[in-house]
Amino acid sequence: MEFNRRAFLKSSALAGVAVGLPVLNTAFFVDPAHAADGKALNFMSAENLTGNWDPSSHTTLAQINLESFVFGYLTRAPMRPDNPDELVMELATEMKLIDEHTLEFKLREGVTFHDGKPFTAEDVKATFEYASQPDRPAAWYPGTCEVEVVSDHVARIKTDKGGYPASLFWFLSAFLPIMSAKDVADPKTLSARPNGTGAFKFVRQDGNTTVLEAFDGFYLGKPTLPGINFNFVGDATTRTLALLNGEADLIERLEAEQVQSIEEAGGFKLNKAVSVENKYLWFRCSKAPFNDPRLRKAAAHAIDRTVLLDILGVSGHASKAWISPVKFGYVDTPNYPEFNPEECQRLLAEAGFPKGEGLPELEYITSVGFYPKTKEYGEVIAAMLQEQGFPVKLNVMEVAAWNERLYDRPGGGPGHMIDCGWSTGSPEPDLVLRTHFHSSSKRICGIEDKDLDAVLDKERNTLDPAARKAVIQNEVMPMLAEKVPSLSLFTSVFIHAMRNGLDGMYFYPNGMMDANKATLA
Amino acid sequence: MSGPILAVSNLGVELQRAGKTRRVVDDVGFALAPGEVLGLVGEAGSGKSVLARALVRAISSPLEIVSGKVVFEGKDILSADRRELMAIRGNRIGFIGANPMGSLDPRLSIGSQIVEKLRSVKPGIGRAEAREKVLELFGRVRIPSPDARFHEAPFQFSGGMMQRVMIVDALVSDPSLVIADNITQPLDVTVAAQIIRLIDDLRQSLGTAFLFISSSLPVVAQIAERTLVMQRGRIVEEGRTEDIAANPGQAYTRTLISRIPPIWNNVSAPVATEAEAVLKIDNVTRTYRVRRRNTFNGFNAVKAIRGVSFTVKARENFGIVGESGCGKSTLTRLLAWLEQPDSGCIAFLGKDLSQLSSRSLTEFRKSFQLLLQDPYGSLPANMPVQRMIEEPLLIHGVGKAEAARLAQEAMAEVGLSMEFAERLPVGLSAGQRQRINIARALVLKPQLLILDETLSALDQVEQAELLDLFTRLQATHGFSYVFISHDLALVRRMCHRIAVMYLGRIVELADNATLFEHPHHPYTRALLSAMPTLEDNRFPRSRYLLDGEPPSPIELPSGCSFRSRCPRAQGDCQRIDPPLLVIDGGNAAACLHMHEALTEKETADVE
Amino acid sequence: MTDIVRENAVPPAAVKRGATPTQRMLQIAFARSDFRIGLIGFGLLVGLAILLPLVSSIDPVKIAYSSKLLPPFPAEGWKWPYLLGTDQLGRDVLMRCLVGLRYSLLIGVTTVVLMFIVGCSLGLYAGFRGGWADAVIMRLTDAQLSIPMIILAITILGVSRPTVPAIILVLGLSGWPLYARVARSVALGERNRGYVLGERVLGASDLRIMLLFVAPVVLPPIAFVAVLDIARMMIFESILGFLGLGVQPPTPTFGNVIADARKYLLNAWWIATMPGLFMLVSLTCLNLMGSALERARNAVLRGEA
Amino acid sequence: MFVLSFLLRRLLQGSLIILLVTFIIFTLLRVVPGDPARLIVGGMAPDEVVAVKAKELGLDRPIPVQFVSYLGTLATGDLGTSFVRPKSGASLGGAAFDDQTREERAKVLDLILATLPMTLQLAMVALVIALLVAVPLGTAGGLYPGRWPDKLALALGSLCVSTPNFWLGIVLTLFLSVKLKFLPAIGYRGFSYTILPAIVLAVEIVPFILRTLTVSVAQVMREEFIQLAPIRGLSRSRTIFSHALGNSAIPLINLLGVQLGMLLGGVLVIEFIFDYPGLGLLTINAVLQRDFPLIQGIAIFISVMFVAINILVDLIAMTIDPRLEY
Repeated sequence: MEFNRRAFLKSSALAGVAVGLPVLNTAFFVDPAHAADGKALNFMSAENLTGNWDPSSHTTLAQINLESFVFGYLTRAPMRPDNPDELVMELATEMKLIDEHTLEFKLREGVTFHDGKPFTAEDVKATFEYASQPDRPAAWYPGTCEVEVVSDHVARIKTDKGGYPASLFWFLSAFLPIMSAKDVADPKTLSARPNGTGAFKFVRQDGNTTVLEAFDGFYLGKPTLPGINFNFVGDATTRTLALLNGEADLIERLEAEQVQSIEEAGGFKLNKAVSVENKYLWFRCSKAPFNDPRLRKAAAHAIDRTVLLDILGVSGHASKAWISPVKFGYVDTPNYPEFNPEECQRLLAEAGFPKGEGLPELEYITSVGFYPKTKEYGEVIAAMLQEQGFPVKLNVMEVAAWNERLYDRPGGGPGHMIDCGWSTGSPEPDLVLRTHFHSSSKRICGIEDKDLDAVLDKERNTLDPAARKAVIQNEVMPMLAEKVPSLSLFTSVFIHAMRNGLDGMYFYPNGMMDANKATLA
Repeated sequence: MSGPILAVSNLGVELQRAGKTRRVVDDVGFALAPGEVLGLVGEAGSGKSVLARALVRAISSPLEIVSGKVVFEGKDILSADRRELMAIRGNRIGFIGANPMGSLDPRLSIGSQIVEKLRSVKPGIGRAEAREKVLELFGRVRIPSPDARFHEAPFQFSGGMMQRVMIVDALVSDPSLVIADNITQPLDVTVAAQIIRLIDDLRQSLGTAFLFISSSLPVVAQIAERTLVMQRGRIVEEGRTEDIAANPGQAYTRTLISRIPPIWNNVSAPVATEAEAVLKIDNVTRTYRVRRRNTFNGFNAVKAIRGVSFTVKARENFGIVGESGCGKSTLTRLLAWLEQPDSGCIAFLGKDLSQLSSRSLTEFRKSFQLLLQDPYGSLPANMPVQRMIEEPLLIHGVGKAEAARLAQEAMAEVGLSMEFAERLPVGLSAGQRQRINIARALVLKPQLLILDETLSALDQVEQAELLDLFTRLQATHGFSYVFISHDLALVRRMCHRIAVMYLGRIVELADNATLFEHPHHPYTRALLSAMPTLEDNRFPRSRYLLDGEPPSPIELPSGCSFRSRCPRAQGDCQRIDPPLLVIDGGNAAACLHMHEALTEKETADVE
Repeated sequence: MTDIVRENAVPPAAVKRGATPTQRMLQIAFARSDFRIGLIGFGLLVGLAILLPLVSSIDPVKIAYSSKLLPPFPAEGWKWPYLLGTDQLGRDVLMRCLVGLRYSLLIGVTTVVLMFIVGCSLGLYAGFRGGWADAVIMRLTDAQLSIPMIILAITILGVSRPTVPAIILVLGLSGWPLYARVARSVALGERNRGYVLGERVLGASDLRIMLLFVAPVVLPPIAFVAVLDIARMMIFESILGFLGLGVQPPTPTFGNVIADARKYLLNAWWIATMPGLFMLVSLTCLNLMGSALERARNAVLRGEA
Repeated sequence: MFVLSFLLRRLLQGSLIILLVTFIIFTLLRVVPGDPARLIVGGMAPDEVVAVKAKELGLDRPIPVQFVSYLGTLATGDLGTSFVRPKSGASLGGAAFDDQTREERAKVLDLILATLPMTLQLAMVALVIALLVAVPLGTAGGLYPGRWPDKLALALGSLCVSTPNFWLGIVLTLFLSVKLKFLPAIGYRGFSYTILPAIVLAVEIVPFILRTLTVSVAQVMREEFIQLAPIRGLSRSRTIFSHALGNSAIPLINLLGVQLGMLLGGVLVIEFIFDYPGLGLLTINAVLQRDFPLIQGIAIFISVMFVAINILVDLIAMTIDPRLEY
């Protein structure tokens, strides 16, 4: 009896182990480690996706990047710093402003969606009317609009009911992915998988990898690359190592040191592009003490932005406006608040806090793990402000905690200053200016200022692009320099690194990519 | 008779520690004939265990064999190479140690371990053959149902059974010599007597020579033809055992013999006197609930104490004797009020302890103190001696200075030198440690001392000294003592009245003379018969010694719990559980047939 | 064999009167070379950590951007006085290591002390009392043990932002169950030992027995093992820093220095490696001292001194 | 039946532990700032939407009520639904507005079960590596206390315990993967991707095994039956292998069971560094995204594993040592 029981015990313990085995990975002994798996491009993204493939449902950069492979756009905006206003036709062949509230697009013929459905004006209508609804989360559209289908391949955007000029869609056309009318009618399918007219079509989701493959019916011809594996890898060092050891062909969001390592390693090349993203120091303008513009200005004068650029190295680009140099209307603002300790002290005294005496402890929130070097320059900014007498306490948070505190709320957001960047894939300046500084939106800084509202309204309602540009450059920017609801620290430089064998990629300033002419050796 | 099987000459072993060298075995020489049983007697620390291991070259640092020859079957073990040594050790020479429970891997079945040993010393033997051999030997050493027990692990055996297993382990390779190092030391007297009888039988049938080592000359005398007496590493006397016992040639041997307490000859047994009762135990029971193995929520009731009653009078020495598992230690804990009885009453100085508040109980505790068995574990290792003696006073709220003074007085009284005051207990001898324990009890000025095997870890000399101390203290302070012991000789010397316990019950309660000279209960007689002694035993083993082991306290036999081993058992014993039946002179015994068989042969010679 | 040796032990030489066991233990430990190496090394490090930042003109938090990422001596391009180079913001690595050592030790030691006290007292109590107290405490211990530290960390550090006390709390909370378990099992063994019974008979209260007798026997071996945990706690602190839940800048700890420097590892290996080396050396010294003390204690209790 | 009664008792105890863990985690997560409703609908959603969502999720009820209803769903084996992850299981960022067009969120249990095998594989390989290194050295250290193997074990233990895993991970990747191209790392595309992370994890395990084994082997070697073995005629190697090691294994096995929680901390960071798609990466992303149902689910799942593994450990220990049956 005893003996049998022992034997049973033994076998039951073994059985426990055995049950554990079958759940082990089935690819246990299959090792494609260095085996060439076609020549699909392995891309490593710094940010993860939302899981909702409806382009109007999110503002997530990584997904916007992915959409640029899968979806087609009416136009594309290469946004080169020397010519930020240029547009290249894609699904549209021509566009023209018919009157203040009407913009007409002639559409390319012979384009089909990945599911085989041909592209027509109906799709433009469906996309614009659906995505411009005010409850769509992405809210890229300035307001509701209607689309008149003139013929199969001519569509007119009408904004008279929305009450804003149709010219706003001029640049936005480069940023709004065109969905299939069939999908828009069936929201479940729309969000379940992306279906566009782009060069690559969605195949499947593999954990954190999104698998795309070349689309045979692409209107410019099937791309050379057989496919793209879009991976999410949060950690920059990990991405760098992956590129170095050959796991990745292309990686994004690099910092100066990683760029240096990659350069030293050899066999890789880099693409550096001044981006649409500016990094800002946002003041909580709706609560004390930064409800006083003098104090905000004093803080701006305390910060030596050249040091920040020094820290960022290649991943930062000097700029002196609240929008990026690749955006429509950029100007080196003449009265931009530069580093000036005397002026800082003067303003402090004027505001009633000579040498910072009497100020409460000021919390400066920044994130770590997403933007490059936030912690480093955060420490430096905190030190600079402390030097001038601001009792600043730096609070470095992981992204989720930071994100939770980011936006303005009634009574002012958490902390007194917060670090954040803003990136939109279109030259349209209002995606930044109006979003943040108009009292109807005031996302982060929470500013409510009649003068500012007035110039922003004026700027939006000016139809002629040249005149509008002048308003932005001569009125909006100087006023922002006076009110300083936030301080734009610098413009980010997006750096992509890739293997030498990868050729023909085009990188847009917001991180979007074009791979339809790319080859991978 | 051929030449000696083992010839030892000029053997020397040194101990090196802290730069000093000491001879532990010095110039030892002797010879052992085939089939002979040679006894080796010596006190603890005389070097006999080292000698035993030196004979098989199982000596390691800090001990070192420095000289001599051990010629076994014509080969010098000390100069043999590895392979030759392997062929002798465990094969031609078997070894049985003093700690049967720790001698085998606790995880594995005993059978497989003996088979493993046999096959490793005799690689030619197949598994099945080895198993047969082991089972056969299990039968010969009278392990019941050997087939089943073959698969059991050491912890499932009692000490006595395990010693039998170790005997099998030593004999399984048919050795020509077995070294038995103190093998009866941890065993109860009756079990030890059984083992000695067993070995005697075996060596007669197998013709194996034994080197039988013990610290007790009476034990050796039961089996050995010739005996060596060892003192401080040297053999001081050698000769036929009877001669040594009767006419010791050396002074040391004479002291050894003189220390053996007499049981029947020239005894002046303490005589009970009348006095008021100090401690009164009335019909006390204690049952433990023990989780039953192999069940989800089952419990076994272990009846440790079953209706025990007795009274201890002032200035009286009361003895409680019995073998392992008889309930002595439970009774000790109850008497010391470390546990409460399930029913019955323990009254001290007329006060029922269970009725006292915890405050007055703490105060009351001063008057009855317990001295524990283990002198090593009972002292906190990290406290200097004087502080330890102050401890009880500090507990009861005596000031620091006063406590120090009283502690020093007590140290003087128990004969502890003041040099020890700041020392840790480490390095102190068992006797010195027990003196500390006595001093700790003494400072509280108790009226009753409970001695739980207090002297069992001490050698004869220390025991004698402490017994003198007890007598002296009793004279000065008027203590009463309760001696709880398995040592009949000690009880014989010290106690006025004695209770014999078996399976949680007092089977006989009598004054000293009655108990030792005219015991009424068969179990008492069996105990007496098992006592190793140089005198002629009044209760010869052949007639009175019991066989087997007591039944489990979980499943007691119906009726008289002793009946399963009782030579007098009759039908009514199965039905009636006899209470303590009063005889004359205030004595009592729990046997239905106590008057019937006083003269008949009393042995259950089942084998 | 040990029995034989003990049986034949040389009677201990008369020891100086007045020396307590602790003093004797320290005397023996001092005589061991590994203890001295550990003590000297550790003392040197701690002394440096306390003194050097006081006398040096270099401020460990002062950002000197112009001299960033200087390599350590003797690599090409190093500059006096930055013997171990500078970090990404031009701060002296040596100075940051030393100040980091202070904070890390503070966190490591306090955490270990905290979990030692909490764990051991609960464990001792559970083991000593048994019954319900034991059952409740042990289930609680198991529950705590099965909650991964990281989940505890985000919840607690989410409530109160990561300050040094909060981090100590989190680490201590996740560490105590092991101590409770060990202490309990040992206490369980001690509960029925002679000296405990002896004290009971003398009338001592449970609390007295536990604190005065059981604890001194049970705790020292656990305490020596706890030295190893100082290292672990320092590393856990750095993992928190790595996740952005570490000590806030500008306070340097080994954890956040190594975590921050991780991304410079490919270019400026010294920023992460130097604090790692400091950590290694200080912990090895601690280990040496710990094991020497353990051996000394055993020697005292075995009566070899 | 013995095993059944043992299992029954342990499972009851285990469920108590799990209940306790569930309650602790549940309460802790409710107390943390960070409104789950706000997290679900995204940072930019209007407050009314948040309020509606909170009502829908029952978050406006008192915590004990929420806990009881949570237990109710838990009892059916439903660990809930992730806030942010879609059915496909991809890790997500940028919390998005909750609208009806969104793809269904993934079941927490599915997410866990999908990643668990990977982590088990990593843990197994790490354990094997750790045992291969630590068992011989630890045994040698215990056999020769105070001599060089003992010292080596101490030194290696100190070294391993003082090495931060994320530092080691990068260094090893740099040398073994980038420079020497010896082993792949980062991501998972086959078994060989497990080796490097497993080595790093093994470095964390080794000190514990070393320490426990050295101590327990040294202790067992002082036991009487080991001392007696040569006298009984057993060879030294036989004594060590079939008796000393078996007896020293029990504390080691128990330690492994108890240390599981601590090991998981290591797995987390290592999976993150190596982008290894296991439970650790899932946890870390859940934490970084404040995906509360997922965090909660993982915590409960881990406590279930903890209980199960400890039962398994006890079963194994009991087969090694019959004394432990009770």
